[in-house]
Amino acid sequence: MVDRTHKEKEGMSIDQLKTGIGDVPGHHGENWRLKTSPQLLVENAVMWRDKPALRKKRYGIWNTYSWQDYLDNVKYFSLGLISLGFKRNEKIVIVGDNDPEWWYCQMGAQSVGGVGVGVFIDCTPPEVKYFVQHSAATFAVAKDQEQCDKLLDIKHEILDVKKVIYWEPKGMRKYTDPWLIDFREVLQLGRQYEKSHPNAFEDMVKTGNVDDISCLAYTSGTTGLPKAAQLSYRTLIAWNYALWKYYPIYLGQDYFSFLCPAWAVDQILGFVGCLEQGLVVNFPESPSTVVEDAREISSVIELAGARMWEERYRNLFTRINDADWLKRTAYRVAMSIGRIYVERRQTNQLNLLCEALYKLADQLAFRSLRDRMGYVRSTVCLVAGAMMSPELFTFFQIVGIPLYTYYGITEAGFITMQQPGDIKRGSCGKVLPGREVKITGKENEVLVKADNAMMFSGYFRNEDATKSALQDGWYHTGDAGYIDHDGHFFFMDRISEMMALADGNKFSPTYIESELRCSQYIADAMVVGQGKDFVAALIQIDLKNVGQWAESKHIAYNTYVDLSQKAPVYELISLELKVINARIPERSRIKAFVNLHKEFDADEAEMTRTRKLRRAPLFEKYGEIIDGIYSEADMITVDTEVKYRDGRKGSVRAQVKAMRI
Amino acid sequence: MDPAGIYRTTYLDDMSIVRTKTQWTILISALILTVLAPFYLSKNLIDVMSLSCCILISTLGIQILTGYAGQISVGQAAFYGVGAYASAILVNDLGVPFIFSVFLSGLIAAAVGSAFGIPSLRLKGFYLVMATLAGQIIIIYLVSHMHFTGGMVGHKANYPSIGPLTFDTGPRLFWLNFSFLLLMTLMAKNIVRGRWGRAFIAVRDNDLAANVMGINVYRTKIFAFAVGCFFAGIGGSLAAHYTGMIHPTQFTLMDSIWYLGYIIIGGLSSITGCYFGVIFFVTIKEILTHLPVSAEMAQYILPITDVAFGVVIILILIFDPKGLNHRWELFKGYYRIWPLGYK
Amino acid sequence: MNVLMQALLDGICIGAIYGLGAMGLVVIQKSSGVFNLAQGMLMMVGGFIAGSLSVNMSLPMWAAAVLCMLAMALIGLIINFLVMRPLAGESPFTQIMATVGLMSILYGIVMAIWGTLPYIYPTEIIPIENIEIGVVLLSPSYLNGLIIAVVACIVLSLYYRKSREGTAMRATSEDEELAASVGIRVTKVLQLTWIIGSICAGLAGILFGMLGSVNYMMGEIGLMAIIPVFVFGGLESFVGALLAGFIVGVVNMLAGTYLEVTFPGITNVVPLVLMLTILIFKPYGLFGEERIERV
Amino acid sequence: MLLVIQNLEVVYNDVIWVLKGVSMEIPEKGMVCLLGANGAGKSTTLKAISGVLKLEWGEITGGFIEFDGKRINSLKPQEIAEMGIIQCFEGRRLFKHLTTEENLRMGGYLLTSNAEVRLRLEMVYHYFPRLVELRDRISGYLSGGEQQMMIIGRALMARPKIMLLDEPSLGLAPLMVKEILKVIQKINQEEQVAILLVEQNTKAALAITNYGFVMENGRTVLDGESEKLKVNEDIKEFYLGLTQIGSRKSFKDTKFYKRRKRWLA
Repeated sequence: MVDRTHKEKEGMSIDQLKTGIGDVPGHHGENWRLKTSPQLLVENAVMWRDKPALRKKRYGIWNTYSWQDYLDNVKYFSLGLISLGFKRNEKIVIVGDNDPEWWYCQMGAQSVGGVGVGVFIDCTPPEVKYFVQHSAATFAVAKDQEQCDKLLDIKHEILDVKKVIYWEPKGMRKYTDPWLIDFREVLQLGRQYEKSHPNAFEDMVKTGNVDDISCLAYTSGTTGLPKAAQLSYRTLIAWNYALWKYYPIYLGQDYFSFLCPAWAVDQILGFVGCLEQGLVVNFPESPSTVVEDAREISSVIELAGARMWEERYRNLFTRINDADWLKRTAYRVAMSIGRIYVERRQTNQLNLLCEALYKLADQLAFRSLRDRMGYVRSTVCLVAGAMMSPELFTFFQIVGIPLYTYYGITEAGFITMQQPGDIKRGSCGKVLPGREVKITGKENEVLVKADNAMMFSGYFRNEDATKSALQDGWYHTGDAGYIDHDGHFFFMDRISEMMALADGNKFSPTYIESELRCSQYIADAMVVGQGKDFVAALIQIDLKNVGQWAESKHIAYNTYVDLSQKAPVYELISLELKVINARIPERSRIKAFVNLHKEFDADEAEMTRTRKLRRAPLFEKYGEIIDGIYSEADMITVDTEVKYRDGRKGSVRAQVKAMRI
Repeated sequence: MDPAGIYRTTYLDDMSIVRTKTQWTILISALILTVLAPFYLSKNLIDVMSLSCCILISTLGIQILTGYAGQISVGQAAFYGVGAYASAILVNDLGVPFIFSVFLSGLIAAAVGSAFGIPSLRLKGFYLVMATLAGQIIIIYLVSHMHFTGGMVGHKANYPSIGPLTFDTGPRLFWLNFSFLLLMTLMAKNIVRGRWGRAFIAVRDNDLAANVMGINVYRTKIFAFAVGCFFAGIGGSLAAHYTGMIHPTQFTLMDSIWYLGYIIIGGLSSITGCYFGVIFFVTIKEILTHLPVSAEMAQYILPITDVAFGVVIILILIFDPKGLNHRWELFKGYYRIWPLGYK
Repeated sequence: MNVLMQALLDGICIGAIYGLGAMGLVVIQKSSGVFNLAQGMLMMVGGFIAGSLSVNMSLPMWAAAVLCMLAMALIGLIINFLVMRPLAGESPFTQIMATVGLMSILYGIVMAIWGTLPYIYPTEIIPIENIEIGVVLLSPSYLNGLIIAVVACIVLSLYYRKSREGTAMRATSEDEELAASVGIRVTKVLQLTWIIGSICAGLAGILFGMLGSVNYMMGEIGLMAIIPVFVFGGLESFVGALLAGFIVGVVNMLAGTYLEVTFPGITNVVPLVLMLTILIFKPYGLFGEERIERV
Repeated sequence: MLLVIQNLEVVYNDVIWVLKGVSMEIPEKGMVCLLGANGAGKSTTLKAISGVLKLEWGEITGGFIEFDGKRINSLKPQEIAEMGIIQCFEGRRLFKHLTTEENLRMGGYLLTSNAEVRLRLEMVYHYFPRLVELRDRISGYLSGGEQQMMIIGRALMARPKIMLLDEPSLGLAPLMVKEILKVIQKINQEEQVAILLVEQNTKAALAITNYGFVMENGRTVLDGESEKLKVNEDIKEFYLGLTQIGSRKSFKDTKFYKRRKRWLA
């Protein structure tokens, strides 16, 4: 690992970014190479020939691919694509897990001047059809038999897709459809193509321009159909620069890619960020081993949704609770010291005793906790997406994990970010340089203004949506928030989901829900109350933790439905709600709740792929329950229709209890 | 379970015994501490440590033979004796340089051992134990009645000397024995981790199934006896040159049984188990022999040590049947996942 | 010629005594699958108890023998309760090591209580005079040994073959868990085994003592003597143990009279050499049955 | 209810948490089956009932087992056997070196009078005529089917109120399995003996029993009448191998990825 000292020289200013001065290849902070990803790759392959670029874990061993291998694969794949008839500006849809092949396919397409379109791996065939048709993709890449089956189901509706390329051949021998082609065959085609057209690849890459569109990032579409934001290379580089400016990163450090590249995060960090900085992208063995692999790599930067951090906290908490007396007390003592230390640090009245005590607490529990969770070498961890409850945030601060919240949207990248040293409880930090934030209207909607280097290049094939969002340079985010006196931005909620009680008092359901998810017994929740006289919640209990609690109390239960309707479980949840209510402003406290008899599931369009609740379909699906809560009835019989993964329909009849607090 | 941030990019790297920097530092500092022992420990203690190095080497052998290959042998002391006598004869009578005589006597003991491996092919369980017991008695009888081994009078063995260096003082002998111990432990560790080690374990667990799987059970058992006795031979020859005078009564049946005791108390099928077993017994022996004893109790001292020994063995077997090494693994496991309850 | 006859007859009697000791081993092996290395020491303890009862307290020999058997029963009970029951579920290997511990404890106790001075028994258990058959003289102690050993063998084998408890013992040694599930009190069975085993050891100890004297070396020599008999007998059968005893006894006596003069100390090695050669040809001993092994 | 198990928890050498809340009820003279994949904890449940856990360093750390109203989870195996709970272990465990007759006698170890032993021996030979000429053969050398018959016979010898059968059909030919299960049904009807049948052969088990429980990693996840279980979606998919259209699953179109199981009772 090359250990370069971090030079504090002021990096490239924003306007330089626009005009592209300063193309000297360098590392952190000096100046950034304003090039398309394929061009960066070609350069890196020259500079760092056999240094590691990608790693994929197979059977416990991290197979390393050097920058030269990376270039060869991308080169032969892109030549293969050309020989199959892929043209400039065409779209290629990729659906699969985080594998080197995904990187090769996307970079291969981008070297031809094409655009990568990522799709979540757990999308159902109809959803995949929407993405392929909307992006008018001419090629598709599917990981394995499961994804190929999805594409084969909708083959008749996506006729302009010329070929489907798969890279996991397991089980594919029997598929004789010429429409499918193996990734290795495409490489083979690429090699033959190169024989007939020497250095066609190099010229093609040279023609690339930094303002070309690198990929389409679909918004999570909680309201209406997902829109495709076009992100150019320049935008991605600008966003990267805004992030890396504050943190020392060296050539050869490890980045762990586990979030699906359909999400904008990995497009920024995994592709452009790593190419610029020379970081090594590490891929997990399989989606189920992400936790252990993340721990082995202990990535330099980790950017994950609030939901991911909650889950980490919750399963860590259960494992500490199950520990014996000695470990539990050590943890409690360390936490109490940590809490005082963090409060003192925030109001900077730190004294020596406090420092020494924290050092002790660190040895006692936090150092090994960080090791267990795998944050030994992380320079910065960012939490994004829906709100994260301050309670949880302080926990990670105490344990010493460099976690900062940021506010950003797919269309404008990072807008505000917490800086180490000036952290305010519950805030998303100050506005980053080069961006302006304005709060307008009675729903105090957030407007963002930034020069076009840092903004997306409009929605693809959706001019009017771009116009309605981008009015005279100000982008209407559709989120509600406010900025306090010393410049800290506080995110409240999406406007469309802000609710108002019958007496007009407004409350933000996502904020309450993130507080609810803070309890170890609640996996998820949906807050209701629009136009009603008090706030209520549909609670989804956490099967593992509540199950464990039930076992310790010797409560016999069989299935999820059975456990959720048990009276003692209702008592438990109402206790939890009382604790959480204390942290919520008085008027929007939860007065009644129901334990849902089944889990929210993305398959039934109740959630988006990034686990955000889709309120419209949920309202109409659980209408009876919501009316039941407000109609003073305490037992509601409900018959919800359930869709199995392979499309079969089944229905679940259950008695659901409503309870007042 | 490796600490966070450690990832393996090659299989060799993945198989390494010493896996992290901290483990290297601990290992090296422990070695330095022991090598410097003669400077800060009493002379008597150094002698005890030198001798227990030889015993440890022989215990490694019995661990491979009984712990890994499952062939119970109650004759380890006899093969230890064979090694001792062979080395004494080679050096004193035939003038073979010490360094060759150590390995030669190891090979001789291995040859004798594999001869006793032959009955183990058809015998199982207690019949095998009886065969090795007979072996023990016969070897000791032969040794004490043959003329060239000096019969009941015993045989002299001069101090070991490699080239110009002669190891005659206590510390020098200790360093020689300790370096041999390290060499043999590494050898044992790699035999056990390699192909042969897996064959041994297969034969121990179910030799019928191992046979079906294609392991030549015949050759594996013979090799197990040979390796076990090779280690005993090396240990024996070092002990011979250390004590200077060897006598048939030093290699009795009780010593063989104590070897079994070491690996059972220490922990079966684990190299560190031998260390735990031997160190545990040597410390107990030291404590008991140096007890401040009043005059009239003196004549009772010997019986009391025997009773104490028996009680200690039984207590350990009852409270920790898997041996001290198992207890050590549990301890390590507990603190590796500190403060969590389970991984 | 009559020297040979004398050696043969003496060999048979001494062999019977070895057989009795081996029977103790067979009882314990048959019911708990453990080869009791401390059997020799148990014999020595029995010998010393009988010795101190008959010599110090000058009890008649048969009374001393009965009392000694009671004492041995008690010792067997204690051993089983303190050592063997906690180790019930462990591998036989560990249990054998426990018997090694026992061996060391018993040796220590004997040295502490009785020290090194030997005991010589005043009379025999069954008072009978010498019997001459033709030219051969049979001393009472030899005859005692033969009679008691044969009687013990008959009693034990009948007990094991026919009675309910006997079959239960054989069942327990095969599969403790299964035996428990059928209703057999596994712990009681183990207890009974160690009691019978210890009584046999005690008796054998007394008879051994009669041959010469009861001394602290008897533990080791005793063990060396009964092991070949136990192995020949095939670990499982009492009749086998007795017959094997006769063979070893005879071989010992022959070696003693003819070979001892040329190779000193050969007598206790010859049976072991014999055992080794026998094992190579008949891996389950003369009378043992093949163990059924299913993978 | 003859036998009630409430929220049973079992831990092996105080580390491995095997059962985490098993609840079952078996009526008088009931015929109940217990389904579940390997390692779901079926055999451990039976061993917990018959009290032999202690010999395998297992202990009941939670919940309780009631037989005829009396708590039995802390009794010794012998006392449980006396109450009439007899178990046939998995994998046809028998006293290899004893003859068939001796094995059966061991089954009747608790019977007091010899007359009763002979009486029950006749009954066993009535149910299993095949055993008559095998009386004196060492049981280690019997065939699989004969051994299974002998084991059930041995269980019958002990005047059982309930028999816990652990996979009697293991490794037997289909014909033999039918025969054995038919005899078990006959015993249940004629001798009024309750049967708790642990079985991998789900089709056969559901055919002869009237109530069933399904266990999954240490917990009873589903229970119901055998008819209801036969119809349940997930049972059909995961235990009976029938695809959605109810036909037999053909192995030609198996996917290399697996559908997630969802217990939506």
